[in-house]
Amino acid sequence: MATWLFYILGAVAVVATAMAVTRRNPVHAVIYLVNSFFALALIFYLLGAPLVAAWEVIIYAGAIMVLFLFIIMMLKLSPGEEADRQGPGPLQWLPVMLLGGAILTCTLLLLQFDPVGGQGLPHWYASPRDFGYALFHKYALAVEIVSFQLLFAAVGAFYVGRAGGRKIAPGGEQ
Amino acid sequence: MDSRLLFLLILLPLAGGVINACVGCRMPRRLVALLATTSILGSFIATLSCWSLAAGSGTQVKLFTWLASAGLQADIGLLFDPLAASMCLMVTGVASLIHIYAAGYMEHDENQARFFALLNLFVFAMLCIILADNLLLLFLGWEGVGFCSYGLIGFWYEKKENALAGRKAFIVTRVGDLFFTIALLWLFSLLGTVEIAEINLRAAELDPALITPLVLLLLGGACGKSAQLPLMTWLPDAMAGPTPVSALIHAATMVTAGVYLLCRMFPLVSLSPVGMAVIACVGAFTALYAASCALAQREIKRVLAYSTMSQIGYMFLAVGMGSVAAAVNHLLVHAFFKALLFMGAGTLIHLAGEENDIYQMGGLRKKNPLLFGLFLIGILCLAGAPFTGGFFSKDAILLAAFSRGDGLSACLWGIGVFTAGLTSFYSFRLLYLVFFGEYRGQETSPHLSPLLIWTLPPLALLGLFGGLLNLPYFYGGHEILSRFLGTPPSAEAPLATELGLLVLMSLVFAVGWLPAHLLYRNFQPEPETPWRRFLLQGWRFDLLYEQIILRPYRFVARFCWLAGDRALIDGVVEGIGRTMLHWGGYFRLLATGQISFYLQGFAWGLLLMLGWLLLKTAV
Amino acid sequence: MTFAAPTEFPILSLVLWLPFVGTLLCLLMRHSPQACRWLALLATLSVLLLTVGLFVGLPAEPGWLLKENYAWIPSFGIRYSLALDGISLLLISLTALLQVAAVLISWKQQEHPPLFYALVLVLETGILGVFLATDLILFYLFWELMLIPMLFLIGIWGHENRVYAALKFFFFTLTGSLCLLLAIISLYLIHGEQTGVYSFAFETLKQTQLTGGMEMLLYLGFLLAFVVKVPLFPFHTWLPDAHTEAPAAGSVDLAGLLLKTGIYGLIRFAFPLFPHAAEQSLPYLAVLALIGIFYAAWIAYAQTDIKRVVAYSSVAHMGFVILGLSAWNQLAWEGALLLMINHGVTTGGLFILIAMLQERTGSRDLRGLGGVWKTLPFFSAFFLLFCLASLGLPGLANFAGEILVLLGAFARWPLLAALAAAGVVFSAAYMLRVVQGVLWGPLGQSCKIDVKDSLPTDLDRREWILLIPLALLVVWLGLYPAPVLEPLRGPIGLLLQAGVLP
Amino acid sequence: MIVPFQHLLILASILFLLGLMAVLVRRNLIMLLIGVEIMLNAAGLVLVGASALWQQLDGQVMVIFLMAMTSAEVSISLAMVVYLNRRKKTIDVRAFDELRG
Amino acid sequence: MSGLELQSLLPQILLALGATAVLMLGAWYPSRNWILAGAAIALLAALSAGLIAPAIPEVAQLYSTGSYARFFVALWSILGALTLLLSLRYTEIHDLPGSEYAALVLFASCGMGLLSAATSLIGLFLGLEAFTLVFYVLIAFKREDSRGAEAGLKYLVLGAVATGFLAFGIALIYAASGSFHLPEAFAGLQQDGGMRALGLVGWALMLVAIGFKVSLAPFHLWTPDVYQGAPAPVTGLLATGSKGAVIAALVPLFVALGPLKADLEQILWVLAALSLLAGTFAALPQRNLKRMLAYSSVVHMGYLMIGLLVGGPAAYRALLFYLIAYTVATLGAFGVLSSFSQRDDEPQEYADFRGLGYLHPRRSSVLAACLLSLAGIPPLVGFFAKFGIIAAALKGGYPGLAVIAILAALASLYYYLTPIIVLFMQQRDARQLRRGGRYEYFVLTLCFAVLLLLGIYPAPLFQFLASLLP
Repeated sequence: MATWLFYILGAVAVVATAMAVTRRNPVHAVIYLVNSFFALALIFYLLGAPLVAAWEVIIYAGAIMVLFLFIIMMLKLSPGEEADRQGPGPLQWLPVMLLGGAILTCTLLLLQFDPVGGQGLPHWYASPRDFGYALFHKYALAVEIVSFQLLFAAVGAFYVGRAGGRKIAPGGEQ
Repeated sequence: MDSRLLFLLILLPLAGGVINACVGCRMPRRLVALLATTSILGSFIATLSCWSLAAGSGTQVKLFTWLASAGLQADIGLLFDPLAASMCLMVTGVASLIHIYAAGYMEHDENQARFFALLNLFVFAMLCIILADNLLLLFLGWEGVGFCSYGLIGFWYEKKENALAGRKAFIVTRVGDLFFTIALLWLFSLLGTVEIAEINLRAAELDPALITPLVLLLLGGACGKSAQLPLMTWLPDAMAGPTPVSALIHAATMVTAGVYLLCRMFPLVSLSPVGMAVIACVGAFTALYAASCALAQREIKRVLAYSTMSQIGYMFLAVGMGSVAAAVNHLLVHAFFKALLFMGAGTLIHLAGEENDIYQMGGLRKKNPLLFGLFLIGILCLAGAPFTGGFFSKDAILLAAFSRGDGLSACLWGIGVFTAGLTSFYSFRLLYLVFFGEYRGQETSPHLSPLLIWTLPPLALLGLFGGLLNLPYFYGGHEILSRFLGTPPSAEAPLATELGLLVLMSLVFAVGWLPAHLLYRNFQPEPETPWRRFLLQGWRFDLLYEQIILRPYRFVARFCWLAGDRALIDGVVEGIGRTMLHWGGYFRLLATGQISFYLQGFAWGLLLMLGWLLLKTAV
Repeated sequence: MTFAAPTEFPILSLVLWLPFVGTLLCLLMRHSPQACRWLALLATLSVLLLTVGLFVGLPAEPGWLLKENYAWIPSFGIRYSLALDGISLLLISLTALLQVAAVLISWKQQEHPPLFYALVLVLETGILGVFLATDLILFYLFWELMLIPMLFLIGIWGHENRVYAALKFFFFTLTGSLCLLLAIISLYLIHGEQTGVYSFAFETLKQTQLTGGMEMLLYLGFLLAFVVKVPLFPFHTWLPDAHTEAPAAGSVDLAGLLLKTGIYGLIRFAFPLFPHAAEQSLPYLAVLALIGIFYAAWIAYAQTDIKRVVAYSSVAHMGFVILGLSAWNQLAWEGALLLMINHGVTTGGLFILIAMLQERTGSRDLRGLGGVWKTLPFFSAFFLLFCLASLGLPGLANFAGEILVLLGAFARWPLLAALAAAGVVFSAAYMLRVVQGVLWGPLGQSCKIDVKDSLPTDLDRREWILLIPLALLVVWLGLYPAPVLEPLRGPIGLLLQAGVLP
Repeated sequence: MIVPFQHLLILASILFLLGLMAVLVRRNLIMLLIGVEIMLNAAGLVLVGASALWQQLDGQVMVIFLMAMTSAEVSISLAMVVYLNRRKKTIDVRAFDELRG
Repeated sequence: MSGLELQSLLPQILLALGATAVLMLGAWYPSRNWILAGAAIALLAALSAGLIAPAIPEVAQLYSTGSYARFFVALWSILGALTLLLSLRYTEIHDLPGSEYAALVLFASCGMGLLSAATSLIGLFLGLEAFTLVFYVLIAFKREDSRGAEAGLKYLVLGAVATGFLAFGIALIYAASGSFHLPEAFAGLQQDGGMRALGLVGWALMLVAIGFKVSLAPFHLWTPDVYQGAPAPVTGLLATGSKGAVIAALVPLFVALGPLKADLEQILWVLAALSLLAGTFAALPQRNLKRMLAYSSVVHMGYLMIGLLVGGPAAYRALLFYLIAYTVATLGAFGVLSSFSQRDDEPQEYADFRGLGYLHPRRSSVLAACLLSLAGIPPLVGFFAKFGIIAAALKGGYPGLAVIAILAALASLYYYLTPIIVLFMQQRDARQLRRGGRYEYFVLTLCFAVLLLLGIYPAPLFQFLASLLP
């Protein structure tokens, strides 16, 4: 049953991502992406990572995507925003798809040669307790570093995003 | 006596030259002239006092080693043997007289120091040639005289032509020197020595096949210095120099160096019949060529120059005929009377107000009878008037040629005789045009320094009685010179031959004189015929060389520069640079500034890597 | 190591680094040009005294006369090792002499004198180092060290087209020297793999066993570097530009010294390290040398810029040197090295004189000059003397070398030597053309007034002091070269044994 | 077993490539960033799968770090977007090619 | 995490906490002196790295505290300090906030220190991201400068994508080996002598990311743009630190990879050769100093790649020596640039430098020295750097690369000499610039001294580096 679920979710994720990538309107793209993230979250759960699944929903779908939406709204990139009015047409897509397809085939063919092909994913469940233990014992230092990263990222974001740098006319410059 | 006294011979002139060169310009002119003259006189006296050393095979002295390296040993060393001694005596003697003459001739020139310095250095170099005991030192003198003549021909350098004439002389002679150098290299590589005596000694060891080319190379060198065919074009132009210079360098001494070289190396030279024949031919033809040119010249000094050339031709002929004594004898006598003629010419030119053109002279006999007398003696010697020095010496040469008996010598003898006729003709042409008839130049009354006259008589006497030096037994002489030189006495020709030649030569002299007398006794300008112009321009050899040598040379020079260096080599090098910069431009274009293009770079890179890895794992 | 223990007092290092100290002081005192001038003169003079002292003091015998050898970069087996034999002794003496001349001739240097003298002094250190180093990397370092100062000397103080000339000089020589580096490293590695001893010491690397192909390859690497510097025929085009555009001191150093480093490299390193390859290469060298002699002489005849004529004459003379080396016998080699020294003195002198001429008339163009003898008799006398020496008049410097070369070369390449003798005629042709154009004839328009709107004045005291010794040297080397030949004899003998004789 | 691990890899690769293509083809800065998010998610998927495969937690932990890092990055990026939009009044990356050559 | 671990990781912790402290205090007491304070902190960290011996060899299976790691921590700390000293006057004339700047630079050097010390792929990832994030901000730090913004954007987008590649690569390698920790992580890739396909794909992805960070062709295209747009001191840090740290981290990585490297050999070969060629050619026609240096840095990365490719102690020693030589010279060059920069603009075009050599002899000669050292002209340190690399290439059996390297060195002289010629050999029409700050002169003098001293007597450094190698 889990197997079927995996394939279904995988299909959903791929389709949703594909839609997201091709949408002309950023808002739609974000919504599709949220879908694919939900699917991925479920796959994570299937693979026995409940906590990661939860965070996938909370951080990615919840926080990051919402942030995206917020920015899009703020910049009024409503449908018909000139940046992407007519998004990339087939002419742009074709070469890129060929390139991507080539890379994908190479990857997949290479993977054929790997013994991992035979191995299957077992049913396995990592309890949040163990997870937390691992996170805050073995990887405590890493957590600290990440926290510092977040701090300085915040500082940077604040510095960059802060309104009204000195020489900027309200109309911007063109 | 101490044989090292010999070095006084060369050191005195050297000292005089160096002193004059360094501080001459700070000394009073008279002192300069005095110093120069005394230094030469000194070496003249030294020669006389060292005379005894020359006896037999002479003496050899060494001052210090100049160049010594593996196998090579070239000393500053002298070989004072009879040949050298007699040459020395002549050179120093004539040189002293000419120095004295020059003191008068140049007294108003502000560059006396330079003049006398060069003149002394010249004598030094000339003596080096004469006395050198090895070919390298001889070569040093050889080039030295070349340089001095260069400097003296171009002495009045403000006139471009003079300087150019000097350069021409230097380079043309240097072409000859090239052959001499090669001969030197070759001899060294064959015999492992540059000692003249030793080379002559061991010449017989050499492979006969090699001797002829060697001799020809030496001949080439000699031709250059002695202005023989085909390297003779420089001598007439060399007359641009001051007259004493012409007298000393281009009449008496330097130009005869070639003859001297051949005599010096005679033991080697004589080993190659072919070589001898070639030498004789060169001599004979030059004699003829020069005499013919002399017929048409208008500048007094050029006439004399061509006559010099032709007389030297005789000497070559003599060497070719194997009679060194005759050659040397003629060399000496010729030196005397030719110096006399040149100095006389110099005086005449003064007299005629610095006028060179004999058409502008005439009637000078009345102006200065003494000078006329002296000049006449010179002319007679040159023309080979019976019983003058010139007569005997020339006679000896022709006799040698005649008595050889083979066909070639016979022809050459014929040429010689014919040339003798021409000689007496142009000599008297000169004499008549200058001294007889009415004076045609503008009136001038220059003050003649007595030195310009009183240095001539000794030379006149020497020229007149120079014949006695080597008077054949036939005339009751004892061939002093040839015995002194230790050369075999001239062929004992039967009485009839001797007499016949005597008569013949006298006739030839007369035959030359008569037309000149008729034509030029009273002056009328000669018609401008193409022939005359042809002769006047020395058979147009200059134009020929200009066309076949100089012009191609200039072209090659420019070609190598523009096509070779500029276009080809630099072109290639700079081309590489430019190409790289060009490609650099393309690589710059990659940085389009478009983020998505840069990302494509990522993707392509990844694709290539994966593709390669796939290939590797799959295969 | 095959080295003896270092000499107790490092006299060589003293000689080597004295100029460098001068450089540093110059840079420190860059606010008082006058001081720098005297400093530079002092430094060069003291080096000259030291070298003369060595020249007089040391015996003329084969083999190393002095050695120094200290560890430097052990991890690569690079050592700071200097050594001196008769050849290097002569060359450093020449260097010291010409550097004094270079300083004196640029006495009136107006723009940035401190930098100028500093560079001249560094250059001296570089050149001395090249002549003294026996560790290949050390040698290479000094070899490169010569480039930069010369680049700046040409590029900053040069004439019209200086930057082009500087870059051309730099890239030609650098291309060569990078090949040299590659070859050196390869040799080092090969030797290391053979013996396990990783060292750049010349005497160690000489033992390396090489296969024919590899030997030839490495030899070509060395050869290219040195031959470009010499320069041999096809690689010479940097030289005329560099010589012409360089300031007086630069030209003197280039012609007098830098060219010699090429020859020195050949005989000291390229030939002994790869004797068989060298042996094979001799005919080609000889032919190229001959071509160079003719080609350069011809081109020189077509020039109107005096400096260019002299530059091309250098190419011709170097052709003689290479011809001598290619003959591979005592006579020719002694001649070649003698010619090297003589050429250094004569050409150096010529460039000095040309600089003086340009100071006075502001022109180097034959078409504009003429009749100088009238206004500057003493200058002209010196000019004539050096020109005659350069065209190989017997009794003056160059002849001694040339004739020895020819005599030696004739033994091995009779035809080539005979042809090369013709080069002497050509040299007369172009040199006399210069003399003609400068000294004789009516006064040229450039000579009527000098830069200071007055008739040019003849030599001043500084210039006398500068020229007299050189002139004496020209005559001395021409008439009595023995003192120079003796120190050469032994080392040359050794070098010739090192190579396989034909 | 649930599925062969390979299938998960395939899925991840497809997602990754989709993200990459988005990055390559889209001109809208926001969409570029979204593409990056997709790529990172693909990485996360592989990590989770791998940690299941090896039955150890390091992979999952790494995913957490990945998420944190992503959020940090996104915050800066979006700040940048705001900033650039304020300057140039556009978030079309084609507009930013002042520096080139 | 225990006290031991904290103590062993002291330098990095000092940097991070110092950065935070500067940040916080700066919020209350805004002042540019915080930059000096930051420099002091960085030096302190360097000291601690040098003096205080680590208690344990490895912290949390993430970061090594071995002498190798410590050396680079110290190096990057000093680099951070020097960058800050260079930035003082710069931030003043461009009116940039001191404390933020100082904090970011400090944290950047902390990240570099972590990266160079990483013994686990996680550690690698975190360290890398740490300073990458900071650079996103620093590059765009001059907010009134539109070119800065563009440069920031380019670095941001490409960096983000590269992060994606890196993450995916690491994930694949983890999937293959089941461990992030070196060398187990690579040991797992082993399969009958060769590398597993999964590992190959993972490495390919990682190489893309690395290639971006150290700008190897064909991932180098961003370099000139970002160099040109970023503030000069930041460019200096970016050119030296961020690249150096990655290279420094790669050495242990390759050591851990062991024989498996053979499978990547050709790829590395091509990357090296491509970087040498592309960088050289593109640098030749440049007329902008920053862009030229950017392309030339591509070339230098090519040289370093040769070192990595050859492998073995000798090659790594040469590589590290080269890295240091490159770092010092590049820092000096950008230092001169930043001290040349004026309130209104910073001169980068050659046209701005014409004849400047005589107006500002000291700074110009330092610039010249740095360029010549980069070109590898003795007696500057660059020569022995190149010498070592080429020797290594020949010894390792890569004559082709050696020849390419030599040719690149030859061509490089053209683009390194051009600015020197412009500085010294052209008529001076450059305008007088303001004289540099005291600290700038200090840093430049330091760089110059190091270039010269190491050039004349490199032996000790060579031995020291040899002793460092893991």
